[in-house]
Amino acid sequence: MTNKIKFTDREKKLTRRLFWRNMFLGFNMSYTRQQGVAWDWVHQPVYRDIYKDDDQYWEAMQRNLEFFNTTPNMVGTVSGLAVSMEEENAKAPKGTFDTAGISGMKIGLMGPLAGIGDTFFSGVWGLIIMGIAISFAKQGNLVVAALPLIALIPNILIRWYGQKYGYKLGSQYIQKAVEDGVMTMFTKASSIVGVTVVGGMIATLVKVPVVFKTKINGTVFELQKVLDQILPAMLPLIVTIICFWLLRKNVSPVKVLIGVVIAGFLLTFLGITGA
Amino acid sequence: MTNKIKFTDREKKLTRRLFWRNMFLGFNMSYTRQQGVAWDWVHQPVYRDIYKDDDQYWEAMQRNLEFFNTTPNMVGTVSGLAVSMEEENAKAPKGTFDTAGISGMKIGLMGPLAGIGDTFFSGVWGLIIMGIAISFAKQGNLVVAALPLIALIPNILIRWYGQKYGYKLGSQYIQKAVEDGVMTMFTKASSIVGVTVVGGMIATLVKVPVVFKTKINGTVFELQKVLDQILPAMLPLIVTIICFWLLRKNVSPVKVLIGVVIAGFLLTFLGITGA
Amino acid sequence: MTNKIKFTDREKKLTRRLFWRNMFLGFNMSYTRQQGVAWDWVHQPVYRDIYKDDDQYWEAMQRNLEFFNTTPNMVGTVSGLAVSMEEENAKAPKGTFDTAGISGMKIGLMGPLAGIGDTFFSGVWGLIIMGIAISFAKQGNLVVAALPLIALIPNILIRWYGQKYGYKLGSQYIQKAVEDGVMTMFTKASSIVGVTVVGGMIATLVKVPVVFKTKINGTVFELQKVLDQILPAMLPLIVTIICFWLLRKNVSPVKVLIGVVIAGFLLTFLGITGA
Amino acid sequence: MILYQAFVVGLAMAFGKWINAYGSFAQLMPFITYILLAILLGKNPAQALIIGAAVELAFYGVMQIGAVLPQDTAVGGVLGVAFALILNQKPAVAVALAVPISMLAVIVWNLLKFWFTANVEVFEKYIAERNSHKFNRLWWIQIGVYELAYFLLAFLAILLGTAGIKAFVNSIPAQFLTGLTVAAGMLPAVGMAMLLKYVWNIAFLPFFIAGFALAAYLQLPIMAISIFGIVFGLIMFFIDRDINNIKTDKKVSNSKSNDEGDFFDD
Amino acid sequence: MILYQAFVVGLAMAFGKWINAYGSFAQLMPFITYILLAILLGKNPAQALIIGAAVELAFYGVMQIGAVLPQDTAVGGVLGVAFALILNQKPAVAVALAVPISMLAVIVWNLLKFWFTANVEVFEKYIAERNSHKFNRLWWIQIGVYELAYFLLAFLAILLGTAGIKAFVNSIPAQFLTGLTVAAGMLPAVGMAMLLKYVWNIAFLPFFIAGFALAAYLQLPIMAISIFGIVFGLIMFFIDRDINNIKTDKKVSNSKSNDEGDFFDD
Amino acid sequence: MILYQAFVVGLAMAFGKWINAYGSFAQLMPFITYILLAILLGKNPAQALIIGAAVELAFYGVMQIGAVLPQDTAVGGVLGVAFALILNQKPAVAVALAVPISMLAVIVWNLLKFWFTANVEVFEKYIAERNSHKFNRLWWIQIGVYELAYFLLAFLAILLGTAGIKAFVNSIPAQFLTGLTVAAGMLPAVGMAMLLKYVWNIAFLPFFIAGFALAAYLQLPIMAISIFGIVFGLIMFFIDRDINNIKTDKKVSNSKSNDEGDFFDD
Ligand SMILES: OC[C@H]1O[C@H](O)[C@@H](O)[C@@H](O)[C@@H]1O
Ligand SMILES: OC[C@H]1O[C@H](O)[C@@H](O)[C@@H](O)[C@@H]1O
Ligand SMILES: OC[C@H]1O[C@H](O)[C@@H](O)[C@@H](O)[C@@H]1O
Repeated sequence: MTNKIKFTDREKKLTRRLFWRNMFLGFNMSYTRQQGVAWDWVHQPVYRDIYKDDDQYWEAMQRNLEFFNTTPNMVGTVSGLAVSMEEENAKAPKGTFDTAGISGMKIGLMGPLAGIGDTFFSGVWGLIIMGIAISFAKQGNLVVAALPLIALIPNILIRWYGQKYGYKLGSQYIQKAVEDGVMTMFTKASSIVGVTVVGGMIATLVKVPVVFKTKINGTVFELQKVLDQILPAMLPLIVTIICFWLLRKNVSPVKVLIGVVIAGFLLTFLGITGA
Repeated sequence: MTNKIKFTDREKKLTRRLFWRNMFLGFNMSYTRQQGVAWDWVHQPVYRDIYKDDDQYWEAMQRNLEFFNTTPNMVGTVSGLAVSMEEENAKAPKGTFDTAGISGMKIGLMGPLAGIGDTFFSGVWGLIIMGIAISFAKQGNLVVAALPLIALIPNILIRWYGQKYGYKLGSQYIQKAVEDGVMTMFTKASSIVGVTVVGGMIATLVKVPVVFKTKINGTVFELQKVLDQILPAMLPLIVTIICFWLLRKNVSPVKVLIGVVIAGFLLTFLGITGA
Repeated sequence: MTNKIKFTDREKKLTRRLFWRNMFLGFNMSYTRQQGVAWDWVHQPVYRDIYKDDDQYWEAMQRNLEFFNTTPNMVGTVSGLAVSMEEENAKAPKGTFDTAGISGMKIGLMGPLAGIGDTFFSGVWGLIIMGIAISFAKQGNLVVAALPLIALIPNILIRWYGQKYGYKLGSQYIQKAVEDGVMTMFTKASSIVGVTVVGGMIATLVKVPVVFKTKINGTVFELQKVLDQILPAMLPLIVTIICFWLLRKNVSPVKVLIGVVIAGFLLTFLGITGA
Repeated sequence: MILYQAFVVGLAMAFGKWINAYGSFAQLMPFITYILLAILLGKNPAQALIIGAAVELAFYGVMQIGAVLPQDTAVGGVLGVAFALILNQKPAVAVALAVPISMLAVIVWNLLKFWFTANVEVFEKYIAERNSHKFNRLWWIQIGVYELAYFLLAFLAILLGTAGIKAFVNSIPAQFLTGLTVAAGMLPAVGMAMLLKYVWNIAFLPFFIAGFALAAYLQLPIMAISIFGIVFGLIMFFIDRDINNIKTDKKVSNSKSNDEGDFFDD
Repeated sequence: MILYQAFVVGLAMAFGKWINAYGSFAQLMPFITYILLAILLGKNPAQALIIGAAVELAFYGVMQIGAVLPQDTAVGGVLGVAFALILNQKPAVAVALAVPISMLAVIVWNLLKFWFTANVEVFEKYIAERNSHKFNRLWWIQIGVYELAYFLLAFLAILLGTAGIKAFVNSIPAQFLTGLTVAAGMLPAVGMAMLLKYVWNIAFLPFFIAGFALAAYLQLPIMAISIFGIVFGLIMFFIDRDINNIKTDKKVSNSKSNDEGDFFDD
Repeated sequence: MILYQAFVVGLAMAFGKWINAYGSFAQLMPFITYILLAILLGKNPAQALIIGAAVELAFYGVMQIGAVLPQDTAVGGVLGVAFALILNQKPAVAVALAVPISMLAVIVWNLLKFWFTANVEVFEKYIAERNSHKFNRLWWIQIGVYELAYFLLAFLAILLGTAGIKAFVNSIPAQFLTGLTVAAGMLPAVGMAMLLKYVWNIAFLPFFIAGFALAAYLQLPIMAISIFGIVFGLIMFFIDRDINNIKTDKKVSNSKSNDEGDFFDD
């Protein structure tokens, strides 16, 4: 991919505007269109610029109110592509450009992009950043206030370059990446990072502190010590696996949550766990 | 594989009986038939039940006295399959079922199953369980008496479900697993676990404690320290590699064993090793 | 590959002589022929022995003065092969053996062998041995003087067996190894070792000791500690990555070197780093 | 006093919910909100962070994917931390309040989204009418209502709830608080399990085990585990690429040209 | 006294050898037998475990595969531990006795198996005679003889050997005991080497090295090494599956349908 | 005294440069030369090693590949260590001298190589003349000049430079020495970067990260990192072999026989 992309002044201005407006994609979601209304509001000024013809402008607004849903951070690419297609439409003699292609592209890309985006942003990046932030915050360290600057880097980069390349390089690359399986490979790699981190988090962040001890034949028997000798962080692992198993059985998260709270109280009242 | 298998009452009883009798497969092994006699004794009541015809019963007993040898823990699958085939034979009009198929299946499966079974039970599972047990026993911790309960879980499960699925689902699955290479892949994966554990054991369980020290130019020179700086557990590794190399040269294990004992004494008498 | 190779007495003598002479391959390199002159000096006695005919001998000397360049440690294989081909030439009726084949082989193999050789000897083995040697030398431990014995083992072995097998087994194996991708696989594996070690070295050998500290609201803020909490050895990593990036931009190593020295002084004068 | 407190908590809440939607800046993290909250309430920001850490830990890993939002952690977090700060309570108390609140607050979002959904046809009408002005007005009204709703929620909760919460908290027996701390410590298990469920594939099992073992046996911090996770992910990515290239090659050699393989080579 | 001791050691031995054959319950482990032994002998079970641990360590990794049984560790273990307990000796002494006994005891098993082999034709005859009763009788007689043989072996060893062993042990010089301890410490190397030989494949070399390095440098316990071993095994399993799928695909695409690939998908 | 010192440093230098070319014995390592140097100068060899370690660290990873030789580390090392030993200076001073000297000394090598290049046609002439004697004579003359050049370089540097270097070193302010030590500590970064550049391939990134993380978080020594590197290298080698076999199989099945796959099987 070349990184020499020339933009005209008009394009630069539009690009910047689109970038900022896209920040609002997460607002005003509805059950029926999800981010459809937001898409329209976001692209309003761009469509206005593209379609000198008022009929065409309103047609575009109406058309783009359709259902749309993706990870907001990933919207840049789709936005860029969609805008370049709308421009083709504007330039083409009336009736020769099939706008169904624009819808098709939006619908086709929003899924895979949400797959990668949710995995990466919620499942990996957010997890790591939050983990580090919590470890700072625990000590009351105000440095934590600086972390967002790092945290937002991939967010901003993907939004900005996604839109830029989406606009200029067209759909063939993304299409190709999907076909070549690069997209899947990337999601898989992200998931592996996520799963590894989750494994580590269980051992470090989930706490099931056992305080039970007793005397057997005069020697003190501390349950936690025996458990640690078999496998450190064994109970946090077991608790998480049980939760996971319940969720896979489609028990609602809220029920699992309540169940864990009850278990925590019960174990404490029984004198097994404590603080 | 579906886990909804319906058994009639008669089948349930037979199944349970076979399971318990199969525990005896390791007794009375001979050089010529290995577990052949035991197979016959184990399956006696089942054959009795299947073959109402006395001729057929004794023919089956005679036929099945043939050579048989597999990891006892893996016998369930073969047993289950064999019994289902004997039932076919019993139901089929005389002379239409070729009993050579039963022998073929037994001979064909006993090898791969022994490969997996020995690797997993002796090479991996036994090794791990024993390693943990020794570390408890070293401290005189009686908790060790509870470990067999965990240790026997895979033994029991594989015996029981192997027999159950063997009986009901027939040979196609196992056949398929062998053909697809899943069997090989599984053995390979098990071996990797085993090899990793052996590598670790060498560093933790084999001890070649060097006590040799001398003064060079007034500074104390401790051989063990220098060795540790180059590679911790270097001598245990070297001793094991030498043993391995000798065994691969087909030196008998007993000779290697005696050699190691002699080496231990020699090194000690020379003042190199000590306790 | 069989390891039973029979040499005649004459061959044994030649082999030994070639081995020792090849030690000089690194001397007298020129810009135009690199190791070409050295090749000739090295093979002089062998050519003398092969070509009873004086014309042929001097023709060979002239022919072999051509450009040649490979990792000296890898020369054995090419040497062995070349000598066996020269022998074919000597035996063949005049004009029937095309000596272009000898040149072709030398030119064809010197590249891949240099690739492996430089990667392995400079990039991996030298790095490891030097790393260990430095850690001994730092403590003034004279044991370091014994390390070369270990360090030279692969050097000697590859020289000796390379030459031996090159001479006897001919080019087909090496050709095959190149075609099968075994050569590439081996270089890749070596590079992985090298890259891993370089990663490790950065964290252990590159030092950017930050001494900056200040009081914020009465609590002492030590920059190094905060950096370590985020990522230990973060600054050494960043410095190395910057150097790497500059080198990839084809900035000359000398400039990078001077840049690092200046940076070290600057950071120290600013009170950020120190000793 | 209580009015002022209710007002600033309302502001912090509005800010928090804005961040929730704007630019997916949620990674700007609630901690910023907690620091803000502490400053506005005249409390120690470091203390707010410590309380906040306990709350975020209990929410750790909870995420919204697609339609399902099991807990509104922003609302739970702000109110939990606010009450704890105002009443000078321990982190465990903040957790005790944050978790149930976060579950209840989901209702508010559902109501809002219901109204937004009803408005979709109004937007459509405005487009049909070619009325940009009305379209934009409704857009901003919705955002305004969204913000106001959460502001009011927090404002009223503090104004009306503080006395009750105080009485409630003071009546909590010690053993109950211990139970609470234990329960809060166990809660991240739910978040972990949700994440696992989302990305799970049996082929990831070894990496899950590796992450666990690295943390359990080598006591590595989160950053280190993440780095090793990246190592695993990259290794598998490149192995997959190699395997994939063969597949592609195969198909290609059966049909057309071979220039696809080098998409990633450099 | 000595008679009682000989009797209970015989019982423990019979139990141990039963476990050796029954249900492949060997993983019920000799430690159970040692605890039993200590109780019957009126000794401290914890002490029996400590002695037993030394013995089992020297046997560690020794296994019977197919026909070759290099040591009868059950016999060596029970007698070694029994003598050490009766004579109140150190673990090193138990090892010193257990190792040679375990090698000698293989003879007993070979004799028994020889007799069983001779009996095969008797079993065949009974089948030809259609005589279930005799068939079963011989089966149980063989098991009885097997059990009795080991009972007597242990009984006689204790009854007749104790005095001699005592004299022998007391005459051992200190340096010899040191040598013994060192030798016992080195013995697991043989078991390890046997295991390696059984599963060896050059492609496993990296995992062997990894296991070693993890233990040598990170001082990880056995459990942790096993867990990392499982991680490696699983990773390779899934990579192999992917590679295998391509192979299968290839063959399949040349011949028949494509439904084999999803055997393992979930 | 100074003459003797200059002479022995010259000898050490000649030895060092010999080792540089002969048999690629560079892995015989400069430390041998430093020990030799210390003995000849009547200084403590252990001290020479400590100084030498600082210098080698600053050169660590620098290597010549193909035509580019950025630093002549042998010359820099011998002279740097020699001056530090003679003037009883700290390692940092040795580094301060070694680094610039190593860069300047590249000029000498370039001059020599230029002359060798000019001589190539002389060698050709001798071959045309069929004159073995002259051919060999020129060969040894070149080697003699090479050795002599470096001997003289060192000899003169010590003889003429020592006084100036001493004055210079004594005038170095403390802060400058601190800066020097810091700079020397950072220098290995350049060597590392050069190595990386040489072998880099994006697919190696995970292993680079792994090596870094293992050292940074687990404080493993070089040997351990190398061992883990070997583990990674071998694993990838065997996976590549498996993948490669499929490729080969494929091509083969399209053309000729199948006996290539077992080249590596054992
Ligand atoms: O799943 C895609 C997308 O769906 C909704 O829009 C929200 O849940 C987002 O957080 C998510 O990224
Ligand atoms: O190898 C298969 C099998 O052979 C024999 O029956 C015994 O050695 C068993 O322990 C082993 O499992
Ligand atoms: O690159 C091959 C080879 O080139 C030159 O001869 C020298 O730089 C050697 O050190 C190197 O091994």
